[in-house]
Amino acid sequence: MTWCPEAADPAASGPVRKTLEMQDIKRPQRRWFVRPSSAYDQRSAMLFLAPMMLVLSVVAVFPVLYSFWISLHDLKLTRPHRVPFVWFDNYVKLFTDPLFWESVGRTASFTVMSVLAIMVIATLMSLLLNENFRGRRVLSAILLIPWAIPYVANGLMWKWIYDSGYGALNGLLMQMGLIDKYVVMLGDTAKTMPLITNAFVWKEVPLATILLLVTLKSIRADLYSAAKVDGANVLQRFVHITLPQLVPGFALVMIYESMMAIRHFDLFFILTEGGPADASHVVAWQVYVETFRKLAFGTGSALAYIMAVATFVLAYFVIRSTSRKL
Amino acid sequence: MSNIWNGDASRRDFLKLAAAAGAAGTGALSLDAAAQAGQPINFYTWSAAVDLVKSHLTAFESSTGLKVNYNNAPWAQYRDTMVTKFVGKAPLDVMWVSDSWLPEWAEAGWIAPIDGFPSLMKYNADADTFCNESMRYKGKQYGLTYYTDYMAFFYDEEMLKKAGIKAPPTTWDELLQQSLKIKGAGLSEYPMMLSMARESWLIEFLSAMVFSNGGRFTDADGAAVMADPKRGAHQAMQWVVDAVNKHKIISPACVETGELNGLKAFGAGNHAFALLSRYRVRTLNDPKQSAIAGRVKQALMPMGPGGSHATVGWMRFHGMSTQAAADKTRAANAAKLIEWFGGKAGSQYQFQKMLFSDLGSGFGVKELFRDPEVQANYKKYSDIAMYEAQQKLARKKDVIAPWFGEWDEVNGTAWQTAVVGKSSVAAALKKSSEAWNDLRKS
Amino acid sequence: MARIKFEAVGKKYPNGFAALENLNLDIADKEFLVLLGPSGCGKSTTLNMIAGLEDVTDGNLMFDDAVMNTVPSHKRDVAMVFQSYALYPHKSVYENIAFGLRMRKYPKDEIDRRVRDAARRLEIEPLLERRPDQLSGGQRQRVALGRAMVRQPQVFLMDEPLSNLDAALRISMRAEIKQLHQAMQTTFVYVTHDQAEALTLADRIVVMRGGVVQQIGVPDEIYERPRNMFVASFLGNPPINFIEGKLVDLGSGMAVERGGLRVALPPEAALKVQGQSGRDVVLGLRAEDVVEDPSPVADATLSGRVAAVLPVGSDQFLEMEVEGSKLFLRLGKECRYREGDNASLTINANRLHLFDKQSTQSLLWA
Amino acid sequence: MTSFLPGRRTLLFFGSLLFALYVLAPIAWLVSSSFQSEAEITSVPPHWVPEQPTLENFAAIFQFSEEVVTYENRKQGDTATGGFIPSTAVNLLPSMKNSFIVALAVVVLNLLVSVPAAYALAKIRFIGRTSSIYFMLSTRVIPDIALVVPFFLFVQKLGLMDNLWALIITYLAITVPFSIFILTGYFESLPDELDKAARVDGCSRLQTLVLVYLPLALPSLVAVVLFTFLTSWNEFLLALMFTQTPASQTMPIVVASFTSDFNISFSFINAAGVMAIVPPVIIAIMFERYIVSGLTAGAVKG
Repeated sequence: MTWCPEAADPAASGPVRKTLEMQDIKRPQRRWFVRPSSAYDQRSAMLFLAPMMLVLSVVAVFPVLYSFWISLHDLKLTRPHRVPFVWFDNYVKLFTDPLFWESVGRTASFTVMSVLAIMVIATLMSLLLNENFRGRRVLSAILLIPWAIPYVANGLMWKWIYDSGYGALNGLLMQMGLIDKYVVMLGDTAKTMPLITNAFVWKEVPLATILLLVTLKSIRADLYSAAKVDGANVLQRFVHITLPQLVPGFALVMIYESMMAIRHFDLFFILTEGGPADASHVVAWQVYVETFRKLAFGTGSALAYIMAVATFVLAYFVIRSTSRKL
Repeated sequence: MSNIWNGDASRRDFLKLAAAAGAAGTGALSLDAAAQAGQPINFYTWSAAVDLVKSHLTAFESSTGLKVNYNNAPWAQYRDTMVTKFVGKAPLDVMWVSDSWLPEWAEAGWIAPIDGFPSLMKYNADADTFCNESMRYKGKQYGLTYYTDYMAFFYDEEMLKKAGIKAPPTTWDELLQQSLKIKGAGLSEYPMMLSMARESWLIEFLSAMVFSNGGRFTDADGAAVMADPKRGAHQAMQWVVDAVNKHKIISPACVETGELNGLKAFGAGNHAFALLSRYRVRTLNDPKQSAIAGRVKQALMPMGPGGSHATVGWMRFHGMSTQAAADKTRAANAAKLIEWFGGKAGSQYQFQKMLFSDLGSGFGVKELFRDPEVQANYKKYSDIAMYEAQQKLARKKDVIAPWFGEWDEVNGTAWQTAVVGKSSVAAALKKSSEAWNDLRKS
Repeated sequence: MARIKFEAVGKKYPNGFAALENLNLDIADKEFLVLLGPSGCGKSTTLNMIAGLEDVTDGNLMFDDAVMNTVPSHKRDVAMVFQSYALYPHKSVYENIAFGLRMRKYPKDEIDRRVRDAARRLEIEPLLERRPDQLSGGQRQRVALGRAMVRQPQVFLMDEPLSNLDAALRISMRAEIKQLHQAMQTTFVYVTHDQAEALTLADRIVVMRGGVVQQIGVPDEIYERPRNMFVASFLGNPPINFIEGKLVDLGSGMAVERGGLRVALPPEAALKVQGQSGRDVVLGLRAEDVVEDPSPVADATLSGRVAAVLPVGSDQFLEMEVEGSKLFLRLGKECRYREGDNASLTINANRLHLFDKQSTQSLLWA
Repeated sequence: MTSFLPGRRTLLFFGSLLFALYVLAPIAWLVSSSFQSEAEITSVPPHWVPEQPTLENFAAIFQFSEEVVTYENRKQGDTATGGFIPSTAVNLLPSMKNSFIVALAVVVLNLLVSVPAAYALAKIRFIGRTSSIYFMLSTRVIPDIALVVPFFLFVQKLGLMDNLWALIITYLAITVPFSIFILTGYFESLPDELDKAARVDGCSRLQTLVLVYLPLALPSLVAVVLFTFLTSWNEFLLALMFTQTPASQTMPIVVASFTSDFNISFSFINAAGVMAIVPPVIIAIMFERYIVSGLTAGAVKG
C-alpha cells in the first residue's frame, strides 16, 4: 500500500509528489545563516558583543601582537635606554641554543606523561563515579578538592611531601620498608620530573574526571541492556560500548590538559626553580628566567611567542572540534 | 519592571550597570591606593635580623619623627623581587644591596651614589678599605655597610675526637681523608656539608672553594680564566664532584640544600665539617638552636695543592634608590636612615654592635674589633683571633660585573650539572666561561 | 484588529536561497488565513515577518496603513502560539499567561481579570499555580493559547500549533481554535502543512512552495480549481490521481488519450484546449469522481484490474491498474468488486482536472 | 545508570577507598603538619598525627596588631630563632583580602562582558557571528605566560604597578573566553522558540536575556562564577609580576614567598597552605552540584 486513508501527511505518495519533495528539501543549514534576521537583531548583537570585543582586544589580542613587536627588539631592562631593532635575532638565538631544545623536549615529555597519567586515572575515577552506590556524592565532593586548591598551595604541599630530609614520601617508603634510609627526591635529577608530573596530575585529574563523567552519563543505558541481551560480558561491554562512547570525552581532555601542561609554570617555580642542574628546565620556566631573571624582555617575548604559536596549533583542534556546535 | 527595560534603553542601561560595578570596584580598592603615595621612607631588606631592624626603626622613628615603611623578602628571592620593583618603579628609598649586584644595579640606574652626602661619606674613615672598596663602582660609592663577612670552615670537634682525629684538616685532601675515616667509623653518612642549591649563596661557596684552591674565575682585567686547568676552578670543582660521586662524603642532596638547610643539618649533628658563612658560628654554638652547641670550632679554610687558606669575603650594604636621590627631601630622609643603620646612631655604631651580638654578623668598622664588649661577647662562642686571621685572608669575589646576575644563572647550573654527573668538569667550566665572555662582549 | 498587507515582499539569502519571492497578499481584518505548504515553503518566514522576528527586506509589509518592515516584535501588537508551546519553564502557568501583559505594564487587577478569564474559557483554572513541566501536552497547548488570548492582539499568529498533539486531540482542538477565532474577533494567521487543518479552519488558504505562492483562495476554490499539479496534489486525501496522456481531436470535441484509455473532455473544457491535439498533458482525477455505471458511457470509462480493495467504514477504496498506472478511487459500499476482478468505472468528466505536462499549470483554470 | 560489575560491592568499596586515599592523603598530611612544631615536624620518621599539636602557626597568622618592637623586647639571635615563624605572617590575611577583592571584581566584570556576548552568539542570527566565535575561541588559547611581558610594560606605563586593578583587568583575559564558551554552550541548549515567545510577548533582546534566559541558565552561571572566582583567587604568575608590596600582594604570592624562605618552618608554611585552600575548597564543595552540571553542560559541547 503506498498510502493509508488516515494519513494526514499530504506528501506521501505518487511519483509526482516525490519530485516535489526533492525540490522542497534544499535549504541552508540553520546555524550558518549569514543574513541577520532583522536590523534590530544585528544592532543588539553588536551591542551585546561590544564589551567582549573591547575587553578581548585590549587584554588579549593587542598584547599578543605587541609582544611579537617586542620579540623583534633586543630589549634589556638592565639597559633601558638602548633598544635596537634586531629582526629575528632573538628567534635565531633561541633556535640555535641547545638549552632551548632541551627545554622543548622536557616540556613535550612532561606534557605527554601528564596527559597519559591524567587520562588513565580520570577514566577509572569517572567509571567509579558513574556507578550508583552509597557515598558516591561524598566522593564526587572530595574529588573537587584538588581542582579547587591554588597551584601554589598544591606546590608547597608536594614540596614538603617530597622533602629529602623530613618529607612524608621518604617516611612512608621507609615505614613500608622499601628504603632503608631517606633518599634524595627532587634533588635527584632522575626523580625530578616524575615527581613534578605527579603533583601536576594530582591537581588536574578532577576536571578531567568530570568531563569524562559527563560523557559517560550521555551513554544511553539501553545500549548496555542490549549488549547484555547479546550476552556481552563486562569487559566486552566496556571495550565495545563504553570506550568508543568515551572518545569525544578523551579528545576534549587530551586537548585541554595538554594545553594546561605546555604552559604550566607554577609548580616549576615552587618546587625546583628549573633545577637541579636544569633537570626541570621547561619552556615556561625559561620564559620566566629570560624575562625576569635576565630581564631580557626581547628573548622572553620571542620564547613566549613560540609557545603561543605552538599552543595555537594545538588549539586549532579545539576550535575544529567545538565551533561546529557553537 | 522599571522602564529602563525598553529595547532601545539597553545601551544606556549597560553603561549604568558597568558604571555601578566600576564604582563598587574602586570603592573596594581605594584602601590600597593610599599605599601608592610615597610619603614614608620605603625601606626594603631581605628577611634577616627582622626583629632587630624593627627595634632600630622604632628608635629611628621616635628620634627623627620620620615614618618608615618597612618590608622584607626572603634572601633566596631578594634579587628577583627587587629587580621587578626597580623595573616596575615601585616606591623605594633605601634597600639592602649585595656587592654581587652593585654593578648591575648601578649600571641600570636603579641605585644612586652617595658621594654627595658628607654625613655618610665621613664613616669611610672608620671602615676597612676592603669594605669601602666593595661598595664602590666606577669610582662612586653606593652605600654604607649593613654587614660584612666571609665564608668560613667549621668542624665538629667532638666528632673528630670520636674518630680519633687530633687536628682539623688544613688541606682539601686531608679533609677528604678525615671524612672517609669518619664515614668509615659510621659517625656520619656524609661528613662534609656543602650546600650547592641554586641561590644567592652559591657563588660565595664556589668562590671560597676556588680561591682556597688557588684558582680564579676571572683574571685581573676581568677575562674568564675559570676554564683554565691551571689558574681556574677546575681543581675545586673536581674535588666537589669526586667528594659527591666517588667518595660519597658529600650528600648528593647538596644540589637542593640551601645555605640555611645546610646550617640546620650541620647544627643537628649530621655532619663533621661544613662550609658556612662565619657568623653562623653563633647559632651553631647556641644550645637553644643547635644540637652540637659548644662543639663547633672554626679552622682556616683548607687549601688545595698550590692554593692557600684564602676564602671569599663579601659586603652587604644600605643603598639609596635613584628615585629617592632625585627628590631632595626624600634623599635627605633616606640619608638619615642610612646613617642610622650604616653609621652611628647617636654616639655609637648601635646597629652594627647589636647585629654582632644578636647574630654574630661581621662588621667592617675597625674600632669595633677593639671594643671590649664585642670581644667579650664573641668569646662566649668562638675565637676572635681565628675570626681576624681568616678575615685577613678573605678576598673580594672576582665575578662582580653588570652581567653577574645573568652569568650566575649559567655558572650555578654548570656546577650542578657537573656535581650530578651530567657533564664533565671541563665541559661545565667551559660553558660557564663562554657565557662570561659572551656577556662581557655584549 | 488589523488588516495586513504584503506588497511584493521577498527575502533572499546571499547563497541564492529565496525564503520568499514577491509575495502579494492582503489579509482582511478578522480574517482566518492559513498558510499551507511543505516544510521550507516560506510559510514560517512569512509568519515571522508578521511577528517582527524577521525583517522584510524587499517590498512592504503594512498593518492597516503603517509600514512595519523593520519594527521589532516587542514594538508590535501581535501574539503567537508555537508548535512546541514555548512556555517559560521557570514561571507558573499564571505567570506564563500574565507575562505578556506585565511586559506591557497593564495594571495588576486588569492582568488578573484577563488571566482568570482566559483560564476559565480554556478550562485550565485549576492549573494556574502549576509549572509547565507538570502539564500534559494538551494542557500546555491551552496555556499557550491563553498566553496569546489575554493579549487581545491586533494579529494572532499560530505556527503549527497542533502538530505536537495526538490525532484525536488535534481534531478537537481544531474546533476550539475555530471558536476562539469567532470569540476574539481578530485577524488570525495560521501556518500548517496539514491540508485537513487548512480546509477545516481557513477562511482563505495560501498554498506556498519554495517561497512562491502557488494559489490563494477559499478552501473550495483551492480544492476544486487547483491552479497547478502541486496544489492539486497537496490537497485531497487520498491524493489526486495523475494520468499522463496526449490531447486528441475527436472532431466532436477534445479528448485525452493514453493507450487504450480515452477520456473525452466536457465542452467548456474542450474549448480551452481547442486545436492543441498532440499536446502532452496530465489528467487529474480525484478518487471520488468516479461512479460504478453498468452502462458504460463512451470515452469516459476506466477499465482495469482491481489490485486491492480497502473498505473504510463509510465507503471503500479501490486500487486499480489502468494503462500501467495505479489509480486510487472511492466507491460506495454497495459495489462488490474483489481483488483481481476486472472493473470498469465511469468518470464524472465535469470534475476532471487538466494540466500541461511541461509547466504543470492547469489548462482549465488560470 | 550502568551497573554491570561482578562482585560489584567489593570492587566499588576498594575503588572508593583508593580514590579517597589518593585525593585526601596529601591534604591530610598538609593539615596534620600545619599543627606540628618545627621540632616535631623535623622528626624522622614523621609523626602522621601531631603528638603535641600546636596552634602557634595559626596564632602568628591571626595576630592582628603587631606590637611595637623595641631594643628591649626584640627577639635576639639568628633569623631562625622564634620557631621559624616569619614576621611576614601577618601579611597573609590582608593578602587574602586582596585576593578576595580581585576575585569578586573579576567575577562581576566577567559576567557583564560574557553573559550578553554568549547570548548573542547562541541565540541571535547576525552578520559576523561565525567570525566572533572564532575570535573568542582563539583568544581562549593564548597562554597567560605569553601575556606577561606586554602586560608588564602596559601596567608599568599606566602606573598600575602594585595596584589591584592591574590584576583585575588582566584576569579578564584569562576568564572571559572560557565563561563565554561555557555560557554559549548552555544558552544553545535552551529552545529557540522561548526566545521568539518572549520577543512576541514584548521583550527587547536585553529583556529576553535577563527575564527569560538568565533564570534558566542559573546552573551554568553559578559554574562560571565559581570558575572565575577560583581562577582569580588562585592565579600566580601575573600576580607575581604586578604586585610588589603587601598593599596589593594576593594570597598565592605571599604564600609562595614563604616557601622560598628557608628561615621558615615548613609547619608554618603548611599552615599558610591550609589557610589558602580553605576558602576555595568550601566554595567548591558547597556548589559541587552546579560545577558538575553547569560547567560541563557547555564544556561537553566542546
